[in-house]
Amino acid sequence: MNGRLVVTASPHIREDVSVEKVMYGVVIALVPAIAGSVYFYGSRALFLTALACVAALATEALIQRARGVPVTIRDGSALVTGILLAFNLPPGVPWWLPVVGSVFAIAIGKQVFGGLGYNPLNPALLGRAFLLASWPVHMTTSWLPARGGTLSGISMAGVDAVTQATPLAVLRKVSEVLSDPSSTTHQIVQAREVLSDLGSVDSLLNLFVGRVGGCIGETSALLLLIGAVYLLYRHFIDWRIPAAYVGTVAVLAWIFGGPSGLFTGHALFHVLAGGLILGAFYMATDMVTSPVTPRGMIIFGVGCGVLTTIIRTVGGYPEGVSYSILLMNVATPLIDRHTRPRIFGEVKKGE
Amino acid sequence: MRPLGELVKGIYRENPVFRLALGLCPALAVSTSVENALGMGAAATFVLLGSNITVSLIRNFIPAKVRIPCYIVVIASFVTTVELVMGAYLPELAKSLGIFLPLIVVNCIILGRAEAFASKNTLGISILDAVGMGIGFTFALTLIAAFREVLGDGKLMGYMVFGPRFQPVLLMILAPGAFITIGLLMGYFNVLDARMKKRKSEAEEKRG
Amino acid sequence: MSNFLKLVGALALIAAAASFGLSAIYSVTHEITEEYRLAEQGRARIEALACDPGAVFVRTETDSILNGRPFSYYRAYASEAREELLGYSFTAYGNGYSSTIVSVVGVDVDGTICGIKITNQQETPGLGSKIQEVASENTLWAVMSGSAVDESGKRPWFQEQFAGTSLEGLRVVKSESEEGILAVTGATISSEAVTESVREGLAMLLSIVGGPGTGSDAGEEAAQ
Amino acid sequence: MESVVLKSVIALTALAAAFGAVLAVASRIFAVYRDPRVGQILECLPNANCGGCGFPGCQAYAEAAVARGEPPAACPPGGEEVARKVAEILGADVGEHVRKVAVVHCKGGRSTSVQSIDYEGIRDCRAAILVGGHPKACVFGCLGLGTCAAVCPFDAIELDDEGVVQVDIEKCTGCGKCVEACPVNIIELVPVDMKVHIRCSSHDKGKKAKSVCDVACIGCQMCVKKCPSEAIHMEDNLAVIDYEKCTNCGVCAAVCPTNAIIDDVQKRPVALIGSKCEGVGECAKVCPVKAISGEEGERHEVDREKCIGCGLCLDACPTRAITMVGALGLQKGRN
Amino acid sequence: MDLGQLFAIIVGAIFVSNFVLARFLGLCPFVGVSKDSDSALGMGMAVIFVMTMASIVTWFIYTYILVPLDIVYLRTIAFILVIATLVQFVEMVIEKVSPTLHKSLGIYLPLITTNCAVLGVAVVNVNEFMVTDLPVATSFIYTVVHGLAAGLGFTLALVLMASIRERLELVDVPESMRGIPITFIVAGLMAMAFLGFSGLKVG
Amino acid sequence: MARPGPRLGEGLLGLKTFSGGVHPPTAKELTKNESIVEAGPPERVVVPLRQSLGAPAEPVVAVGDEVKVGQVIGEAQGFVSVPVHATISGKVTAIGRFPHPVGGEQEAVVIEGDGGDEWHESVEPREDAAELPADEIRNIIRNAGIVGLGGAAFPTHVKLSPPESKPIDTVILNGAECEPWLTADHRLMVERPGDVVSGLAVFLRALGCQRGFVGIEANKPDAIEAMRVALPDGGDLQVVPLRVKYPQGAEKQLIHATLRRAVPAGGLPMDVGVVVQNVGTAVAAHEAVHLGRPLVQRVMTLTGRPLGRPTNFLARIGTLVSSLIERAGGIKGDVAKVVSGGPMMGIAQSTIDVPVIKGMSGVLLLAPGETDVEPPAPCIRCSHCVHSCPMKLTPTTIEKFVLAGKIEDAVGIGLLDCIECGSCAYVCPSRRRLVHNFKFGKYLAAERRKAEAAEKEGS
Ligand SMILES: Cc1cc2nc3c(=O)[nH]c(=O)nc-3n(C[C@H](O)[C@H](O)[C@H](O)COP(=O)(O)O)c2cc1C
Ligand SMILES: Cc1cc2nc3c(=O)[nH]c(=O)nc-3n(C[C@H](O)[C@H](O)[C@H](O)COP(=O)(O)O)c2cc1C
Ligand SMILES: Cc1cc2nc3c(=O)[nH]c(=O)nc-3n(C[C@H](O)[C@H](O)[C@H](O)COP(=O)(O)O)c2cc1C
Ligand SMILES: Cc1cc2nc3c(=O)[nH]c(=O)nc-3n(C[C@H](O)[C@H](O)[C@H](O)CO)c2cc1C
Ligand code: SF4
Ligand code: SF4
Ligand code: SF4
Ligand code: SF4
Ligand code: FES
Repeated sequence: MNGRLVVTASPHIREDVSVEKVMYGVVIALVPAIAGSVYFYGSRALFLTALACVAALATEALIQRARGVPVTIRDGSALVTGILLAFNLPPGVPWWLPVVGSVFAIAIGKQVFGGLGYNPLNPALLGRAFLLASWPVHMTTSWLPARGGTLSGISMAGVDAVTQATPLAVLRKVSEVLSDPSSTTHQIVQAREVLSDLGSVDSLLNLFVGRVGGCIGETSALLLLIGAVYLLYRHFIDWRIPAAYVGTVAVLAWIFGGPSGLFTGHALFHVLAGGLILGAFYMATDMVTSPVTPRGMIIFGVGCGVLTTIIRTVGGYPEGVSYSILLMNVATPLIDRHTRPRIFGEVKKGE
Repeated sequence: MRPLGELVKGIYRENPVFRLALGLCPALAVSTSVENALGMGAAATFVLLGSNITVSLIRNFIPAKVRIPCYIVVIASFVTTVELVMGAYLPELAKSLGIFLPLIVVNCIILGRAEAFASKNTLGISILDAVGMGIGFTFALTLIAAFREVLGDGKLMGYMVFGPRFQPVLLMILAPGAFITIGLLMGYFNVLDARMKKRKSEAEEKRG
Repeated sequence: MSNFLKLVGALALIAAAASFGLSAIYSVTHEITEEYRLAEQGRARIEALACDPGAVFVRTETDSILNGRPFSYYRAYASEAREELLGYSFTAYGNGYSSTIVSVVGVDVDGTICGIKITNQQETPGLGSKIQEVASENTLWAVMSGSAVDESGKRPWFQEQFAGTSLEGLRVVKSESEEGILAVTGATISSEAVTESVREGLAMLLSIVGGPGTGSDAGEEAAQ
Repeated sequence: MESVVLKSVIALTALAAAFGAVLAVASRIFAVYRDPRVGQILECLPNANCGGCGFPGCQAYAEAAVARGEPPAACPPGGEEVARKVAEILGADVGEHVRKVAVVHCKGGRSTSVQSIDYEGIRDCRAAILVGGHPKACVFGCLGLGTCAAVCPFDAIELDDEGVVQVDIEKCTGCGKCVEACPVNIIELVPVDMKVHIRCSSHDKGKKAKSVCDVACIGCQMCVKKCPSEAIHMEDNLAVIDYEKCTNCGVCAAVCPTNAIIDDVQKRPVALIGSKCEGVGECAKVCPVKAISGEEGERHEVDREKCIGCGLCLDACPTRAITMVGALGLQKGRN
Repeated sequence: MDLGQLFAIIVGAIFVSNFVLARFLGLCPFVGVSKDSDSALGMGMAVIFVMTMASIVTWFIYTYILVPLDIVYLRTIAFILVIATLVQFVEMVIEKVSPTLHKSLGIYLPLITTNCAVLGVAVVNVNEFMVTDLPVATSFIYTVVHGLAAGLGFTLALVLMASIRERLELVDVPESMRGIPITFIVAGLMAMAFLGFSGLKVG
Repeated sequence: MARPGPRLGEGLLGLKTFSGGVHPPTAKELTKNESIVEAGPPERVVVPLRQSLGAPAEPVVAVGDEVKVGQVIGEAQGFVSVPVHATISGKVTAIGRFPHPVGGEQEAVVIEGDGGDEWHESVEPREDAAELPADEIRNIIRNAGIVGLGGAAFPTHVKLSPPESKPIDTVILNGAECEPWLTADHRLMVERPGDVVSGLAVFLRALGCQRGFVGIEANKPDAIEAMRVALPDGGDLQVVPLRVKYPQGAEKQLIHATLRRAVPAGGLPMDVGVVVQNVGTAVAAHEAVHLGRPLVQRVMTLTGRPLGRPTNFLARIGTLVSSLIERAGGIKGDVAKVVSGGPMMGIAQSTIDVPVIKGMSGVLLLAPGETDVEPPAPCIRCSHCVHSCPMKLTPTTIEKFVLAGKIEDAVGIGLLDCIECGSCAYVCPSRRRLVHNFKFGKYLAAERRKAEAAEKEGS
């Protein structure tokens, strides 16, 4: 025996995991969706995604260099942020938007706090919120129809809203018409027609497969779910948050989400439309910004679901996934603090 | 006392906004444009000056128990004066400063200075302190406003800076932009400070 | 007890002094402020109607309620004699994105709009606030280098669109190719708020004064 | 317009008077007594909250001082200055106050002492000891992970490039935090005037001690023998200085074969033998460093290079022919 | 008065135009007292109490003294006088009656005097509910509810901020950003998240 | 990542377990079929005087004394303390500081062997063993120097002396051996089931209760079988097969798995009427009571890939590990770490010249690739530690509190309840030094308590 022995505290073996493995696991899980985005929107989708990634990695490297700390862009977290940010952008945005968004996400969303693990809010979603607040025009009008489908996922022409809007925006327009007492009969008839189209099997299938307009990465529930199954299988994400999130949205959408009164909402439509699947499985689950306790995760998921439904039905935007996750991120430390599991053998006072 | 020191300390070393973290509300609320910032700065400086003078004059006649209410009345009078005068002669500015004009009363700087400084110092120094703090406050507001107006509206003092093709970063004009700007500025000043301190200690080491 | 009196006395004395001084200032500024306020309204009406500054406005209260507010309007006459009716003016309140947008609307005797003047709004600067904006081409550098072009002739383009429109034309469109009020890009809510409020006000006015072109007087007059 | 003035003045004055009255009355009804001295004391304390006084912070000390009449000299960082002020406030006497500073009894560095293992863990000496992670072969020595430096509230401790702990005695206030924290108990508080220290704690026998550290005390007892004041004795193979007796002469440091003893007197005087010298030679006998030479009966000479300024010859000379030149300055230094 | 409107006022004051995050009021204590959750909650409670009380008292002063005498221009000075007296009075009472409560709440009360959120709520009340020809009872109820809701909104932001700062205390935030700067950044990001509530149509 | 959670079929298989925990590779193949090898008396032993929790023993021999196997060389000090015996016959050559497996150097007695292996005259089999009163049993066990052989080395007689207010109704023998690599208990149960049962009977008698369980992880079917055979049919004695999960053998988890009783936080097994003893301890008790032999040797596993011939040894206390390594075929490859105990809770050694002590259940040699020396990365809050903690703590938060010096807060959320099982650190993708920080935090908490107590006394 030669050489000095190593002395550390126990345990002396570790599971074969690392931050890199987790992060690249997420990247792998996102590969089907990336491929899907290229199929549906062409190479521009890939171009924008790549730009976002490069900008995210470069920002991270530059800031870490400037701060004089080790550059850790190999750990893959900035890559995930870049991809997810791009996934949250409409496919028709100008090229500089993902770049600026990534810079903000990494610089203000992550590195001011010291980097990976320290940021309280989801950087990619902050990037998106920043872009939405700064250039709302680009962010709300740059939609493209998906290959083999239409923007709204249904083929109704004639109603001007339908031709220009994503499924959730169409639903909102329809709800407005139906709840506005001054709508003409013609408008109401038309709206009803659109509504039933939205909930049809065809439309749902389009949503599931991805033949609808929307943000780059959010259109195909199928491809996202394939990746999500992988993440769940590898234990890279916990089932609680997505389950609670999706479940809450489904129930609340059924109760409150219908334009024609309580219990008329279409749960499946609300689950599949917009960014819910992307948000629930890839963004609400960002471990850095979500609770660590089992009960906390459930509360977090339910909270996201409630807020999403509120914003979708009475809020200022057709889609509420990103804001609801951000809002729950803000509450995460509070949730963590109040949902610590009961210690084994602990006797609560008064019991 | 070094009169000049009293005057300039408010600008950087004891800047009310960046250093003492006082008077934050107007610093963020009205810093959407440089014009507003200057207006608010001037208004606050006037109140600061007026109240510092008055308080330092009457400080010996005020019983301790009602000290704060008395100072507040003094300050509020000057604020109301500004409100009335600005409403009459600069109505547009008054409108865009909104409720932050009356709120100068509770601007922590002013009561803070009256309490902590003018009530303990003589007239001359109190005046210098007021002017210094006023300048510092105005400087801070203007600096924040400059960033926000240029980036968030593409303008400075109402004139376009980048030309019509620039697409302004709206967020900067909105509430979050204000918070982030002041946060980053403070962080930057800390970096500057650290650098200065390092240089100083290095210089000392060399000498010693 | 004397201590008590001293406390109360000091505070009261200061309050008395303060209020005395302030009331003096108030007496002076009050009139100016009031005058300005009235003049501002008046100027807006004149601008909206694009009429001679000498025009005489007569306020008319009505029983109608619009957006929860009692609806009133002005008749504009060319002179004190109140013979030649130039048109009407009313104030419209629209619920914008983040504020109530107040605009003064001028209507000619045919019921077409002569112009509007937005007098109050706190929409998002750089977005919704463009409803009031005068599009300037001059940059700071141009101004500083003296190469700025004269822009005094420039007009607020969004408000200009209203001139000459009638009830049917008051609808927001998103592309220049369509007929109507072109929305400020990305601020449809603000644009619609203005247009809607103007349309509703106009509809109400017309229903009161008797539709386009009638020129007859239906409301009671109340000299201001 | 007068009416505005009148109304304003009356209304506001009445309001102010009413509120003033409310406060005045309330302040009498709800009066609570606070001892102003707590605040006063707090104001003149350094507010470092170091705990050196034995209370959980300055506020606690101030309260205790007022409530129980704690000895005003209890604040180590504050020193005499503060003690005087506090005493003034309390109207009490100041006790005698000897300033003490920390001395670390180990100077084994990276190049002088053997590292036996690779410790990978929390960079804290206490934490390392907990898992048997003493990186040095010498189990008595400093671990060199700098816990003392980390806990020092006054930034008085630094580890040099060799990993040896150095105390800045200008900054050290003798609060004792480091003494408490060091898991191998090798830090001691000594009066600031003491300048000669044994910087080793090894109780190993000479051979073993030498084999793991070049600057260890090997128990040769040279210092014990040479110390003119009999201030050094051996404790379980280790030389220990009795600071009550030590005179800072520095002889021990000069004779220690492994340099385990350090002498921090920055500038020592040199002996000069005057013309009165009769060549008795007593001086040469006592000189621990053999700096004096000369034929018997002749005037002796001092080798200035060798002289350590201990002053032993001074006392030994029967003819009082020796003087020490150069100030015996106890200057800024490190322990 | 209608309940929908009341609900809108509550939601508006807590979420949509949160006093701290959207209206920029009460920032000094927001930054100063958000270092730990417990004091944040204490401060929040004190603010809720004072804001509600201040709303009530200023409403009376405004409606029954300033308006009848036509000296509305003196409102700033009158309001601040009320608030300062109120706070000081409350502090004295609490200190005497319940020293424990004073220990947890009392230290925040003096801070509140110079908290512009309190005067702010009074001024906003005047602008929104008193000059708008609302019936007296309605105006009073709206005022009180708004004062309470504004205080709740302040407390919500404060407590959330405190819990985040507690978490940041435990990690390696860059030296230069520690303390107030990072607090502002977090406030900014929180404000961004709260933008999600903008345009909320309730009531 | 093998995050724990109820696995499919857990309920169906009827295996008892607890919630949380981890699944490290068991790595027991190397030695699980190796019969126990009697290492015999070495030439020299170094017997530390501190070998158990509580006060160390005081030496009662002097340099030069002749001693025999089983002779007392160190007297117990106080109730929570046991004597130390000579483990070979020969001459005392030194009493001084020697490296100790628990860290640093400790007082020890060195005995040079005389070649013979003669027991001390006090050692004699007892005929009436089955009828001894409880007090007598406790005395014998104490005088035999028996401490827990499961790792913590807590004096066994203390556990056998519960206060009146805490009646014991069950004894659980801990044969879980959940630590990877180790197979000492496993072999003991396979090879000497009768002695284990006899030891269990001793415990039951000492405690005056009837019910006894032997908890064994399901990956030792031969041990389960052997124990089933050895236990009398019917009655209150049973083997309980347990699910293979770490730390199944931790006292509180074992009790929860077998009896569904939760030992209160900060409490002891006796608070729920249970005493847990390692199977090795049971054998030691059997030998003490029936054969009159004090604890001078124990079964331990010497294993690891760099080792020539991984072996289960019956080794004398005080034998140097280095000499055992020689007997086990020497070292073949690079060794990064030498661990006393298992890889999850064992103590890393700074030298192999340490003696075997009573609590040493094994020595594990790890090659450079097998152990982790990478520096930690920032916690990414992945929550794996939270899910894996068998004590239901929030390790990530506790660690952060400790690192920030907020010891009070850390204690407030359960620092002191941590059993240092290492599950959390095992699963942490950021390689946080969680357990080390918990040990450190507990140390700081204890220091603080001491200081506070001192202050209270002072004022
Ligand atoms: C931060 C922010 C500020 C906004 N401000 C305004 C505004 O002042 N006026 C407005 O009409 N819409 C505003 N919007 C709303 C969006 O631009 C809104 O989606 C758009 O008006 C609807 O537009 P479209 O029908 O043109 O797509 C704002 C949005 C955001 C995110
Ligand atoms: C201070 C202390 C006192 C103990 N007292 C008793 C006791 O009275 N009865 C008992 O059955 N066990 C007692 N134990 C033993 C513990 O229950 C436990 O068996 C021992 O600490 C070893 O546990 P481990 O190997 O799980 O770490 C005590 C332990 C400690 C540390
Ligand atoms: C995490 C952990 C794992 C343990 N694993 C075992 C084990 O596998 N076998 C065992 O006998 N004791 C194990 N112990 C020790 C037991 O908790 C307990 O102390 C022991 O069984 C008591 O018996 P003893 O006093 O006879 O040693 C473990 C303790 C801990 C904290
Ligand atoms: C399951 C999972 C989800 C993630 N989701 C996001 C995300 O939504 N946004 C993001 O910026 N980073 C995400 N990351 C990457 C990383 O956690 C993130 O950059 C940190 O928030 C930065 O501290 C994710 C990582 C994992 C493992
Ligand atoms: S605490 Fe002790 S062991 Fe650690 S560095 Fe300081 S002197 Fe050395
Ligand atoms: S060196 Fe030690 S005694 Fe001196 S100030 Fe620092 S901690 Fe206190
Ligand atoms: S400490 Fe490790 S296991 Fe626990 S949450 Fe952090 S990264 Fe995950
Ligand atoms: S916190 Fe303690 S008990 Fe929980 S898993 Fe970690 S080491 Fe085990
Ligand atoms: S300025 Fe608003 S609280 Fe200080």
